[in-house]
Order: sequence, then C-alpha cells, then structure tokens
Amino acid sequence: MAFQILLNLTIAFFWMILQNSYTSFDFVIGYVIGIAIVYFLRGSLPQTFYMQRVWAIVKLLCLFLKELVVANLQMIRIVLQPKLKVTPGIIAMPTYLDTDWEVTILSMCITLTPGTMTMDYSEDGRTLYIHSIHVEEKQEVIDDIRNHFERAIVEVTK
Amino acid sequence: MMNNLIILPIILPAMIGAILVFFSKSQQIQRFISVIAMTAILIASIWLAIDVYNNGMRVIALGDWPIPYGIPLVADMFATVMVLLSAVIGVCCLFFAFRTIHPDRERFYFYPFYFFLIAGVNGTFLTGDLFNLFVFFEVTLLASYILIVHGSTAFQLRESFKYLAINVFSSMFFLVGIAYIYAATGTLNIADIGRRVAELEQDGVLNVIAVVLLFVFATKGALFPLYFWLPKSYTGPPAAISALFVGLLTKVGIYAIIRVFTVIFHHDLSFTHHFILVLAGLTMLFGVLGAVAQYDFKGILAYHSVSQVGYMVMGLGIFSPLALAGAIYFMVHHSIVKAALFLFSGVAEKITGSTDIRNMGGLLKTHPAFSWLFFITAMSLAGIPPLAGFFGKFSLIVPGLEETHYVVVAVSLFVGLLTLFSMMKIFSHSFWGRQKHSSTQANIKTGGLLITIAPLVVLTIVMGLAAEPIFFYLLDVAHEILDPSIYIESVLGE
Amino acid sequence: MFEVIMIVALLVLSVSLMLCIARALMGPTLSDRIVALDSFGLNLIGFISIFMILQNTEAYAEVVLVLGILAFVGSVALAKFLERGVVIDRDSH
Amino acid sequence: MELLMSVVVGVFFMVGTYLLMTRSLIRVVIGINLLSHATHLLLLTMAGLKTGAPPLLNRGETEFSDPLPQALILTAIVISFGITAFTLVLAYRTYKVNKTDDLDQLRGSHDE
Amino acid sequence: MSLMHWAILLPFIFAIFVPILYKYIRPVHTGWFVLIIPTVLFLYFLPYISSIANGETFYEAVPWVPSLGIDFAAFLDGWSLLFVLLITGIGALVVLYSIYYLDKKHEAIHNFYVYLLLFMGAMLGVVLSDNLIVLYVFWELTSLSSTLLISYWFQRDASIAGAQKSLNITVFGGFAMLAGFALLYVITGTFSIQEMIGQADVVINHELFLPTMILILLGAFTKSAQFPFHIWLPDAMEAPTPVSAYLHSATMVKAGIYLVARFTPVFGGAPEWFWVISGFGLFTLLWGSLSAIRQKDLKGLLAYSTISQLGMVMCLLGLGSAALYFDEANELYTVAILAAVFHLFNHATFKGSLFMCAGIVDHETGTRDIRSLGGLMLVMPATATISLIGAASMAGLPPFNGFLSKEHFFMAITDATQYGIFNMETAGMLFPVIGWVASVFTFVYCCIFFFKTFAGPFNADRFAKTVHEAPVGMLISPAILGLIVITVGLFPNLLSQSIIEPSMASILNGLPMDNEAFAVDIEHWHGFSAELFMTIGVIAFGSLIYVSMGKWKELSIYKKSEDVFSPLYDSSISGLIKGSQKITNVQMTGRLRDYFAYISVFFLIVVGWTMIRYDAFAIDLQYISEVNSFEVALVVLLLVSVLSLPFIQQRVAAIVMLGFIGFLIALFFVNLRSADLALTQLLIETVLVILFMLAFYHLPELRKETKRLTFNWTNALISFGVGLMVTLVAFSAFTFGQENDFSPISEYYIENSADLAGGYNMVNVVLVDFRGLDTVLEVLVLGIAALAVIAVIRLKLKEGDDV
Amino acid sequence: MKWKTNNLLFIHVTRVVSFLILAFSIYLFFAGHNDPGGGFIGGLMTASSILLLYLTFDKRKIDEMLPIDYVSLISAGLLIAFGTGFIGLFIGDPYLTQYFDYFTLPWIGEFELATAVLFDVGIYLGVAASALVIILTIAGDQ
Amino acid sequence: MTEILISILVLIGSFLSLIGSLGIIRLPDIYSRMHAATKSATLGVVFLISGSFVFFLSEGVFILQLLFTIAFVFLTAPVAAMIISRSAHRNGVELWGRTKHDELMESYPEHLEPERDNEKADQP
Ligand code: NA
Ligand code: NA
Repeated sequence: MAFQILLNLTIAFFWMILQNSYTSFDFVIGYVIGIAIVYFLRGSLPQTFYMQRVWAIVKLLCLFLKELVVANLQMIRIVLQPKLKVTPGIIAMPTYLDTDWEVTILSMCITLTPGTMTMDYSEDGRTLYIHSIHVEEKQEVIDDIRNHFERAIVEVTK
Repeated sequence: MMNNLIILPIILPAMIGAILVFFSKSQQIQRFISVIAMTAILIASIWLAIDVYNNGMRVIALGDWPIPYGIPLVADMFATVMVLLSAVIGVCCLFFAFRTIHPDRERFYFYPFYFFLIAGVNGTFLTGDLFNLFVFFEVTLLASYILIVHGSTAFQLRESFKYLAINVFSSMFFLVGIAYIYAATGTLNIADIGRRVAELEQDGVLNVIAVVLLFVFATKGALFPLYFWLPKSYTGPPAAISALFVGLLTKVGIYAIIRVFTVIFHHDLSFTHHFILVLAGLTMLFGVLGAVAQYDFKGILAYHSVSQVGYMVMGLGIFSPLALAGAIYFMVHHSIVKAALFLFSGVAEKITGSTDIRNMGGLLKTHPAFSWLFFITAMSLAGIPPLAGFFGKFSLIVPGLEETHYVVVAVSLFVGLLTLFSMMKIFSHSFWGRQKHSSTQANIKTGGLLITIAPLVVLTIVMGLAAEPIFFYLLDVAHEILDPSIYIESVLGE
Repeated sequence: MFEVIMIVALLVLSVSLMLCIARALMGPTLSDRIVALDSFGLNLIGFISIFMILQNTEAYAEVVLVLGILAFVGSVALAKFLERGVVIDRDSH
Repeated sequence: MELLMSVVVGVFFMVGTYLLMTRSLIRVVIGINLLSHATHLLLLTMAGLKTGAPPLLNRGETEFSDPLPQALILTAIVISFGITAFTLVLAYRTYKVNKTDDLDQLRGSHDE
Repeated sequence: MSLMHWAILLPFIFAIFVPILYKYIRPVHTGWFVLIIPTVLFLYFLPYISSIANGETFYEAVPWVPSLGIDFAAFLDGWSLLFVLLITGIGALVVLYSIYYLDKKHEAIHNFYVYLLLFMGAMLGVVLSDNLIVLYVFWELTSLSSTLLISYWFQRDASIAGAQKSLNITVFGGFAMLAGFALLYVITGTFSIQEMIGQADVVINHELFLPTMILILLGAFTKSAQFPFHIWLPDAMEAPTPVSAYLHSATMVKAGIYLVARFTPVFGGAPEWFWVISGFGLFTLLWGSLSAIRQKDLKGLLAYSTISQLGMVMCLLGLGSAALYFDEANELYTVAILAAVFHLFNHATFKGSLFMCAGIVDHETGTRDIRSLGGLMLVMPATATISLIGAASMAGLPPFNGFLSKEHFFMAITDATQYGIFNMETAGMLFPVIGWVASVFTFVYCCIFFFKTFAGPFNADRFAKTVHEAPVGMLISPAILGLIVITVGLFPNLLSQSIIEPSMASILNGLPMDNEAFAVDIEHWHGFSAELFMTIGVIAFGSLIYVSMGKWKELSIYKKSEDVFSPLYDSSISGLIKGSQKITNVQMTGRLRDYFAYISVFFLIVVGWTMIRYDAFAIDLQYISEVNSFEVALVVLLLVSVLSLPFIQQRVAAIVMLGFIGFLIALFFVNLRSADLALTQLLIETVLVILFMLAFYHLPELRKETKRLTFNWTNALISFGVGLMVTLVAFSAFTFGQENDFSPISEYYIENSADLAGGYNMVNVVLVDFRGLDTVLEVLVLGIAALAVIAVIRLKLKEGDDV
Repeated sequence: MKWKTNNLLFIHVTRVVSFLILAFSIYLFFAGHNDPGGGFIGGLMTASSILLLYLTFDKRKIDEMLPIDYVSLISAGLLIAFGTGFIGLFIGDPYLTQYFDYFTLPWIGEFELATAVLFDVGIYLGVAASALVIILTIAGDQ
Repeated sequence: MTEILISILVLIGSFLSLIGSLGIIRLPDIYSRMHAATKSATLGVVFLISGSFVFFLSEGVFILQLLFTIAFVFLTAPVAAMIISRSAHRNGVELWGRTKHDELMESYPEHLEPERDNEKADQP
C-alpha cells in the first residue's frame, strides 16, 4: 500500500513539473491522474489496489459518523429526559479481529458510538470489556458491534 | 568595545554555572573551574570598578536597541562597588566551601547554584530596567532558595519553605508594582521612569506606587516588619552559604531601595524618607533584640543581619551625601564582616560540633588565632573603632544629627550597644570560660579555614584604617546618587 | 445578527463550562474531576474557535490544536497516575 | 473592562492571601499560584485593554494590542512556573521529611 | 607623622612583636622587653616639661580621614603632659612589677603584655588627641583593652563577668559620648577641641547644649566610675593586680577626669556644667568612701576608695569651672582646679603603691580577704612600710602628699560657698559638710586597709602557703611610688610650676592670664584655717569610728559588701535577655500564617494610609474599554472557581480547580488578543496540574481549619483588604497613566519589529530581540528550578554532616 | 501488586500522536518569529510530546530510545542562548545584538536567516529539557 | 449564506457541548458520565471547530491546524475515555446501583479486586 501511495504521489509531482505550476489544484489533478494510472497498472503490482482499501475506509468512516450522530442524539435524549432511563453494565466481548491495530480501531469506534465505551482488554487483547449504558440484553450489544464495526474493519484490513 | 565589560560579572558566572553542570560528577574539575572563574569574575569586577571610576558611568544597550526600548546595563560607581563586593565575598566563601561542604553537595550542583546566585546578584546591581530587575531578583532568589534548602534536612526544609513563601509573596507585589508603573508612566527603563516621574506634577499615585515597591524591596531586604523569613533560613544552610547570603542577599533589596528611591521617587522626601527612617529604627531594634535573645551562634548573627539592615536604610532615610556614603560603606562593611562571622561560626561548629554557644567554651585557649580573628571581626560589627564598623556607624550618626533625626540616631547607638553585648555573649560563652570540647576537638586544625576568612578580617581593618580613600570615593558615589539627573542623562543619552 | 449568535453560543458554552466546574467541585471521586477537566478542555476549544470568528483572526489556530493536545495529555497523565500511583513506569509491566 | 479586570485581580489577591494564611502546605502553594495568575492579569490590564488585533504584523492589521506586557507576562509565567514547580517539590519533601503538612506543626521551637 | 604620633603608635607596633618574642625567647620574661616601651616614652616626654612650663603647646596634625573631618592631631599641653607622664611613668613601674607578679612558665603572659601595650597606646592616644573622633577611637580602645585585661584569667567566671560588666558600662558611656561629639560637630563644625574652645559661647547658647553636655559626661562618668556608673570598677578587680594598679587607679579611670577638664574651657561657663560635675563628684566621693569601709576584699576596698577619690577630683573640677563663668582667674575659684590637678597626681602615686602592695599580699599569702589577713607587718616589713606611707597619704595625714591635696580640697569646698552664683550660698553649704564626712570615712578605710592587714597577731596556719616578704623586684615599683609620695609631700612645689600650673592653664584655657592666680605655692602650714580644723576633725572622728568598728560590724549594711546598684545592673541584664526573648518570640512565632498576617496588615496599613494621605484614589470611566456579555460570563466563571478554593476540602478538587482557573486565564488571554500567552499558559498549566497531583496526591486530606470561626474572619478581612488595595491602586494607576500624555514605549515595537528585527510576531520579537536578556534569564530560572528539583529530591544529608 | 495491563489502544494511539505532537512542536518553534510560537512554546510542546511517550511506555524504554541527558541539555541550551549573545562582540556591537538578512535561493525562494533563531534554539532546548527534568524527577520519586 | 451555515454549526456545537456537560452532571456514575464526555463533548467541539474552519475558508484562508484538531480529538477521545474509566474501575469507584453486570471485575485476579468505596477512591 505504501508503495502504491508513493507511486501515486510521484505521479502527482511529475504532473506538476510537467505543468510547471505548483499549486494545490495542480497537485489534486496530478493525484487523480495518478489514481487512474495506478488503477490501470494494478495487475502488475504485488498488492490489491489501494483505493479499494481507501473506499473501505470511507465506508467505515461513514458508518462511524452515522453512529456518532446517533450516539449524540441518544445522549441528548438521555440527558434531557426528566427521569434517567438507563441500565448500565460492563460486559466482556471477545473479538475475532487478528491484529492489534484492528482491535485498536474497533475499540475507538466502540467508544464513540451509541451507548458503549471500551474500558479494558483481557491480557491477550482479544476480549474487550465494554461499558454500555443500556444492557437489556448482553448478547444484543455484542452482536450489534459484531455486525457493524468488526465487519467494516475487516473490510479495510483484509 | 569597552562597554561590553559590564556584561562579564553577569554572563560569566551564569555561563560558568551552566558549564559546571556538565562536570557535576567530578569534584576536582568543578573546583578547578570554580576557582578560575571566580578569580576571573573578581578581576572583571575590579577592572569594571576602575574603568567606571576613571571614565564615568558605563551604559550598554543590550542588543543595540535604543535605550528605553531595549534593556540597558548600567554601571555607575554605586553598582560597581556592589559588584566588586559580591566578587570578594564570593571568592572567600568559595574557598571556605571547598574545605567544609559535604561531597554530596558538590555532586548536586552546589557550584552551579553558587554561580547562578552571583550572576543574579550582579545582575540586580547592574540592570537599568525595572522588569529586568525583577527577573534578576528571581534568578537570585531561586538560587538562594535551593542553596538554603540544599541538603534537605528537616530544619532546612521547614524554614526554607517559609523563606520561599514570603519572598514569592513579595515578588508578586514587585510585578504588581511594575504593572502600576507601566500603567502610570508607560515605560520600564529606570532612568526613563525617573525622567517621566520628574515631569509629572501630581504625585499621590506615585507615592502609593513608591510604597508598594518599598514594601517589595523591604521584604527582600528584611526590614521591619518583613524580616520574618531571615533569621532561621540563614541558620539552616552550611556556613559558606549563610556567609554568601548575608554578604549579598539582603544587600540586593537595600540596593534596589536606594536605586529606586534616588532615581525615581525622590520628589516627596519628607514622606517617603521619613517613613524609611521609621522602618530603619524599628528594624535595628527588633533585629538586635532577637540577637540578644538567642543562644545559637548563627542565630545571633542572623538576627544581627536584620538589625544591620536598619543602619543601611537609615542612610537612605537621612538622605544627605555623607549619610548615603555611610549607607553604602555600611553595606560593604556589613557584607564583609558578617560573611566572616558566619564563616567563623562554621569554624566553631567544625571544632565543637555545635552551634549553641552554651555548648562551647574555652576556644581562646585551644584556638587563639581563630579567637582573635573572631574578636576583631565581632568588634568591627559592634562598631568599635578603628575598625570599619565604627566608620559605618559614625557616617550615619553625624548626618543623622545634622538633619535632626535624633531618635533614630539614639536608637542606632543603643542598638550598637546591644550588638556589642550580644557579640560579647558569643565571645564570653564560646571563647572564654572553661573548655567544653574534647582534646581531640581541641587539636582540630583550623588554619586552612582561617586563611580563607583572613582576607575579610584584613579588609575590615583596612577599611577602618584607610577609611579616607574609601570615603573620598563613596562621597563621590553619594553625590552621583543624589543627583538623579546624572544617572538619567547618562542612561538616556541626553 | 451573526455576532449575536456567536455570543449566544459563547454564553451557552459558558454554562457548559460552569457545569464542568460544578462536577469538579462535586466529585465525588478523582475520576469525576478528571472527566470534568477533560470536558472543560474540550469546551474551551470550542470557545476559542468562536473567538477566532468573533475577532476575525486565525491567530489562535495553534492554540486550538495545543489545547486539544493538552487536554488529552493531561487527562491521560492524571488517569494513569490514579491507576498505577505513578505517572512514569520505571520498567516494563 | 479594565475595571472588571481590576476587580478580578483583587479577588485573586484576596483569595490568594487568604490561602497563604492557612495551615496547610498545599493551600499555601495554591495561594502562590493564584497570586501569580493575578499579577499576570494585572500586567495585561494595566497596559490598557483597548481592543486591537493580536500583535502579529503579517495579518494586514494596523491597530494592535500592546505587545510589551504580553512579552513581560510570558516571561513572568515561565518564571512562576519554575518557582511553583520548585515550591511544589519543596512542599512535597517538607511533608515527607517532617511527616506533616500542617504548618502549625512546622513552627520549630524557639530554641534552635 | 611627627615623632609624637610615633610615640602614640609605638606601643601598638610593639604589641605585634610580643607574641613572637614570647614564643621564640622563652627564657627571658617578656616583660623585660615590654618595659623598654614605657621607659623610652617616659624619657621622650620628660624633656617637654620645661617648654610646657614656659607656656608652649605642641600641635602636630596628620590627615587621617579628612573627608569626614578627622585628623590625627596630636596636641600636647600641660594637662596632657601630666597624663602622659603618669601613663608612661607608672606604666614602666607596673610592667616592672608585673615581671615578678606574673609567672612566665604558667601564665599566658604574651596576652597580658599585648593587652597592656594596647592600653598604653590607647591611653596615650586619648590624652594626646585634639580631634575628638581620634580621641574617641583611643577611648574605646582603652575600654576594650581594659576588658581584655580583666578577662585575663578567662576561665574564671568572675573574670568574664567583670570584663563584660566593665565593657558594657564603659562602652555605653562611650557611645553616648560619641553622640555628644557628633552633636558638638553639628554645633561647631569641627572635631578639634582647640577650635571648639574658641566657639565656647556658641556651644553654651546652642539649643543642643544640654543634651550634648549630658552625652559627653556620660562618657566621662562611666569611664571614671562616677556614681551610679561606678559598679563596674569593683568587679574589675578580677584583673591581675598590675592592671588594677595601672588602669583602674592610676590612668584609665582618670580618662573621664581628663575629658571633663579638657571640656571645661568649652562648657565651663554654664551652671548645668557646674552643678552636674560637682554634684555627681561630691556624691561619688561620699558613696565611694562609705562603700569602701564595707569591703572585705583588699582590692575591693581600694576600688571603692578609687571611686571615692575620683569623685573628689571630679567635684573639684566642677567647682573650679566657676572661674569660666566669672571669666576671671581669681584664686577663690582656681584653688579647686589646683586641688584637682594636685590630687589627681597624688592619687596616682599612693593608690598605685597601695594596689601593688595589695597585690604583693595576695601573691604571697594567696588571699585578699581582710578577715583572714592580719599581722603581716613582721613577716613583710617592707610591704608594710610602703603600705603605711600610701595609706597615710590617702587618709590625708601630713607630711604626705595626700595631706596637701586634701587640705586644698577643704579649702576649695569652703571657698565655694562664697561664690555667689548658682545658689551656692544656700545649697552650697552641703559641699563642705559632705566633703568632710566623706573624708572621715576615707580615714576609716585607710585604717582598715593598713591595720587589718598588717597589724595584729600573725597566724601562719591561716594561709595556704608559707608567707614571706616579696622579692625585691616586686618591691621596687611600690617603693618608688612611696618615695614620690614622701618627696612630693615634703617638697610640694617641685610640681607647682612644672606640672600643676601648666595643667591649670590648660583647664582654664581662655581666661585672661593673670600670673597671680596661677602662681601655685603649696605650703604645709597656712595658719589655723578652717581646713586645718577639718583635718583634725577627720582624724579624731575617723579614729573613733575605727576603734568602735566592732559595733558597726554587726550592722547588716556592713555585712553585705555588694553595692546596691550591682543587683540592679544584673537584673537589668537578665531582664534585657528575657525581655528580648519575649519580644522575639511574640513576633517570630514560626507560624507562616502569622508572618503573612503581619506582612499583609503592614501592606494594608502602609498603602492604605498613603492613599488616604495623598488622596490618591482616581477613577475615570472615559478611559475604560467596553465589556461584552460573554466577558462577564467568563469573569463569573473565573470568580466562582477562585472563590470556591478556600472552601474546598479535598486537595484533588483544589488541584483540578486550579487547572480550571489556569485554563480560564488562557481563555482570557485569548480574549485579550494574545495567542502566545494563551499557548504558554495552557502548556504550563497542564504540566503544573500534573506536578501538583504528583506532589500532593499522597498528602493528607485538607483539614478544616479547626480554629474558631472568628479567627478565619480576621484572615478573611485582612485578605479582603489586600485585594481591595490592589484593585484601588490599579484603578488609580491606570487612570493616572491615561491622564498624562506619555506614550507607552511599546509603540516603538509596533513600528520597528518587522524592519529592524525581521519578525512579525511582536511578542516573540520583544522576547528574543528587544528584551533578549529577560528571555535567556527566564530560561536560566527554569534551568535552576530543574536542577533544584533534582537536588531537593535526591540530595539527602543529615544535620551535622558538614558545617 | 502489579497489574498485567494490556494498553493496546493507548499505546497504538500515542505512538502516532506523540510524533505528531513532536512535529507540531518543531513547527511551533519555527513559526515563532512570525506567528504564535517560538522557543518557549516549542520547547514546552516538545516536552509534552516526550512526556506522552514516557506516559505510554516505561522509563527504561524511552531512555533507550532517546538517550539524552536532559540535565546536560539544559546547560547546553543555556550556553547556546548566552553564547549567541557574544556574536555581536566580534564586530564591536553590544552583547545580545541579533542579526538577520533575507536571502534568495533557487527552488526555496526568499528566506530569512537570523541569529535570533540560534538564540531561540537555546531557549527551546533549555525550556524543553528543564520541563522534562522537573517532571521526570518528581515522577521518578514516587 | 455561509453565515447561516456557520451559525448552525456553531449553535449545534455549543448545544452538544452543553449536553455533554449536562450529562456529566446528571448521569449517575463516572462510567455513564464518561459516555457524555466522549460522545457529546467531542462532537460538539468538532462542530464548533468546523464552524470556525468554514468561516475562514469563506474568507479564503485554509486553516490546516483546525482540521488537525478535529482529527486529533477523534483520535484521542476514546483513549482518554478508556484510561479514565479503567483507572476509576481499578481504583474501586462505585458503579451505579442499578448497574446490571460487571464482568470486568470478574476478570480481575482476586488479590487485585478493588474495594468499592468512592470516599476511598478519591484518596489512596
Ligand atoms: Na459507543
Ligand atoms: Na500615558
């Protein structure tokens, strides 16, 4: 991936030199052209096209932002309700993600999204302890995270 | 450019202090560099003093910025006297420290702190900018805080915390005063403030500001009733440090008072200077009563330091040429004598293992040279002629009577008597009487220590016997101080 | 009008800051106070952002970023201290 | 604004002084810290708070706030930081060695 | 420097060599070397007698501190010469005596001789200096050397106490005298006595005359052991006897007499002078003689006798000053001066010999207690003989010199009743009466001295050692003095023209020189005058009292030999120490909060008072910039945080609150247009909060102030005052600054930052360019703080690890 | 009592963040003469970033990674700051005189060279090192 | 037009910040409060910064630092949340009475299990 980005950047700069114009606009043009070139040459490159991964990231981000907004709406509701209607709890959630980086991203997402917050890991780092503000059903919370975030993260890293 | 000579007494110790940090593990290298550096500072100070005496006031605009905008260093005769003084005291205390302090202190930046303190003190003497004065004060104070607590014994920690708290409190008011001055005059340069203040007609607010600054400097200088920090904090650290402090630290406050109240606030003498006189009298009195009450060698000396501050300020309060010359003479005399006395307390402690004079006795029998050096110094402190202390007192009494300040003169004489009384208390308890220390202690050789103090003792004798050249010079200094236009015009180049 | 809105926002933020202060005073645990401090820092970022608009100067951009950084460093340091009794471990755990 | 700030500074001084007169080491240190804040604010206030642009010359402004007090305060802040840090350590060690943070118990006897 | 200056300095210079001689030439008693000095000096001054007798005076000035009006001016006239000869002559005898008195093997005699030479030089300086300050310098040196001599056996408590007492009292007088001299300088503009004599009118009529006179007399009276300052002299008897003979009878104690006589030409015409001198002298005479008879210590008796005799001389000088009032050297007045000078000399001779004899007795018997002594006449015949001569002279018996001066004394005090000034007709009648009574007691103690020691049966068992006559060397000096006593007694006019007349001329300086009045002619027989009857009465009553001593002995006043003023002195010294401790402990409580309270109250009073006195408060709304609503909100936030601090009971909460305050202040900095400040503030505040937490987390919880609530209110009130003051002065300073038209220097920075310093961030330009020194110093502060933190945390020494 | 802690999230984030802060601090330092920033602020920011590293990892690891003696660095900073003041002395100007000039280089364009930057480097080093020493010493005494 | 956008951003931002702070006040235990602090306060500040960013963008100034700040806040908020809440938990800060599970506590080795006591948690 790093090589591809470097290649892309080189193309962008090459474009700017050709244009003999060094504005950010030229850079963007050059970069877009670079993406196209790399896309077409992807077969000759050892890894999958990095823009695929970028796309996955964008999807993850969108999911994340959506959840974040939801989380805030939920928080507004909780806070502004005259009576507190919460049943918090701390639950353990084993994850099937492999690398530390993946777990890191997962735990960040968990924290910023509705009702949940990562509090700790097990020693091997593959079980997350999550504080949830609504634990009607423990498995429900876990499944929710599984379906949304773990999948999206795997998309990015696979 | 000769003007750059002024920076040496400040920058040299500061840089040496920094360099010494690199060698904190090596006692030998640190001592070697310290000696070389301290000697260089002494030479530079002498050179500067001679240069200023021959060629008049030296002013350097640091950074080459035009004067009220940048920071100038100003070396007039008054300042050079003080700088020279700090170098002399510095040399003696340094050598004394070599022979007395614990090696652990040397590993924990004793020498850097020492040089930083000297840099700070010299800076306060030489700076021509009020805010810069504050900064130098802080350098000095911080170095003094750490030197006082260096070693971290329970007593040191306890007392230095009080010392620090009170001084920090007054530093805050220094900043407050600077803020007021800047609001009222729009400038920070001391000469420029002096010029602007002289042009203003209304003086009520200026008097208030003057009093705020006086409050600040009086705290640093340990005037009544702001001296609470001094007595115990001077008894905690090793003798070399106490001596250095007493030689330099309160002088910084007094110097600032004299500087500020001659260059800036001299327009309402009847008010400010009378007030100063009242403080002076009370300071003398309460200080000496403290000394009379004590039985701790260093404690007596420390309380005397309070008392003697009163004399210095008395000179300013009287505000005549002779009185000012006397005040400066007294500052020099007191630094020398009291530094020597504190070092002697170290010698006594080294022999007897105590600083309580009730545990001492018969030192005259076992250590006659030490005893007589102490005696001469003690008599000088008490103002016995023909030693320096007498001329200090004399040059305050005569102008005091000339200006009809009878009460403060009476107090000063009474305090002189009590000073003698309490110095004799030390002498009669520790040096006379039956020997209380063991025969092994009696055989402790003190020659190496005494040789470092002897120059100070010689100085106090010489300053007395050769008072003429000194007063001839100091009267010049006093005339220079009394005419603020000399300072202002030299600095502002008008 | 625009300025009024900005000022209203500032006042809202002031209330928010006040609530943080209240939590810090109420406690009851150190953790609560750390949370309050953390949130306080974040709210200040918002405050300064609005100041930038009001004063029409980008001079505080660095301040905003620094504040973000410091709120983080501070909270982490305090929390770690609370957890382990030290801020800096001598050795690996 | 200058009036308001002066009052704020006064309140700082009031509380700071009050804390200095308490028995607890930490309160004294806090008091010192408050006082230093107060002096910084006062320095700023005393230069006049008439609004100009921040003192940056490359932003096309012509009216500026007074840069000098800002520089002075910056210096003062750093100095207070050094002093406060040292004070803290001193208080900390005083507590550890003397086993108390009560200044009344840190009086020492008259006979030392 | 003239030879006379070198003469004064010679003893000082020689003193330096004494320890060397002592150390390297042990076989020879150091006293032999020292003896050279007074002998040489005596021989040097002796020839001056003739020229002085011819009315010459000698004046040699060397500038010493001319900037302060201090010249080392040596002035020699008749009065000085008398003293110089006493100092050197008796000095030589005393040194000779001491060679036998002090054992070179067991005593630290080098100390003794250094002190003695120091004294000799100082005493010469006192009597030869014309400049008052130089005189004062030597004056204090005599006190100092006297103290050192008294403390010669410094391991004895009594020596230390006596030394300190003498120092305290004489230096007290010395300091007062210095002030008097300074006042004289203020009045006359000179320190030269000779110049002052010319301005005597100015001095007497000056408003400062009385304080000046009193201050100077304090010096003279303390030195000359005048009532009530006499108490140091008996305690000074702890000194080795040569010292007592020399300093405490012959020379130093007469310095006060010297000074009073010296100043008679300046002050003499004033009634105050007349009364104070003669009155105190008379009373001292009586008190001394009364006290002397109560003494059991031989030297104590002599000490009180000295006090008494000095009082007599003082009284005579006072009476004689009337001559200056009349501006006429009538014999009616000058006889007092004559008597004073004559008795001064006589006293030196007989008292010197008596002291030496007492010393011999002490030396040979090991005691000076008259209750143990007795019958020594047969064992020590030479000593007894010399003592008899001295005692008889002191008692005023013919044909010894004491008789002559006593006669003149009676003449002078009876004459004084005829002065017709200063109410002498009425109150003056007391003079002859008291003088006579005192003389009776003088006679009595002379009897006690001689008979209790030498008469009666001798009982060898009473003494610790075998008693025998003193070595010849020891007897030489008292014998010479005894010889003088007799010689002068028989040929009184030996001294008349050589010594007494020139001295009188000095004391009555400025009077019209009427040769008649100064033509001294002393005769043994001048008819059946009042004086003769008074002498006969003295002998008669004196003998009666001595014979009936057995009865008086039972009186409690006799049993207690201590002077009533001694306990007064002792209690005032201990009172001083206790009082000082009390005063010191009241303010130096060791409580930081007390200190802050004192300091704050002081600040409050001083600043507040100044503001009120100068009506300095000023406020003008037109200069004030506007306030926004959110600024008010911010201020409220800040005030809430700050005001909550004193009420917070958990330290962590307080620390967090401090963080809030710091952050809010950063916000203020932003509001007040300062990005750099805000950045710095934020950074530092964060670090500080962390540090606070580190340092204080383990401290005990903040306790509630346990004191009464009112106490807290006091503190609150004080702090409120401090805050108020800061605010009020801030208003005023700001308004004041706006009203004047000085432009702040910062305009220069705005104009020149970019062009001259090449920077656009003015704050940074000010920091690194315009005020670079501040900046590097603040880093220095930070650096010191860092090193200091290391040192405080890691360096752990124990008390007494080093000095 | 010792926690077996898994600091996964913390370590991974601070690894990134602390270097970002370090870069930012250097930016602040250089921005100083024309924008908010400078030696002090840059120095303190650098100290914060290193502090963050210490917070995240242990002392030994960081000491290995950054084998710097901060105490000496304080001195070095001070010496640089004090030392640059001497530049002016060689051409007869007063102490602490600073010089600057604009240069034009191909590719880079016009830029400013100022002795004040060297001075500021001294400040930067002094401040950063001092702050770190203070914190690390206190933290090390727990 | 941009002014309206900015106004909306700023108002939402300040409102969310307020919600965050209200949450800190209202929610029953430190763990729930942590939610409010991380979610609302974070988003609130992001909105405010965005408002400022847009304001200057409309004036033609692109302030990279503001974008960095947004990224930074997102990056660090979860870390802070985690370490604060974890430290609280390990120090024995009580959970709200109606809390259902505490599986974290169950995972602790026995000798490290903290006592639940808020008073003590504030003071070791
Ligand atoms: Na979540
Ligand atoms: Na003005």
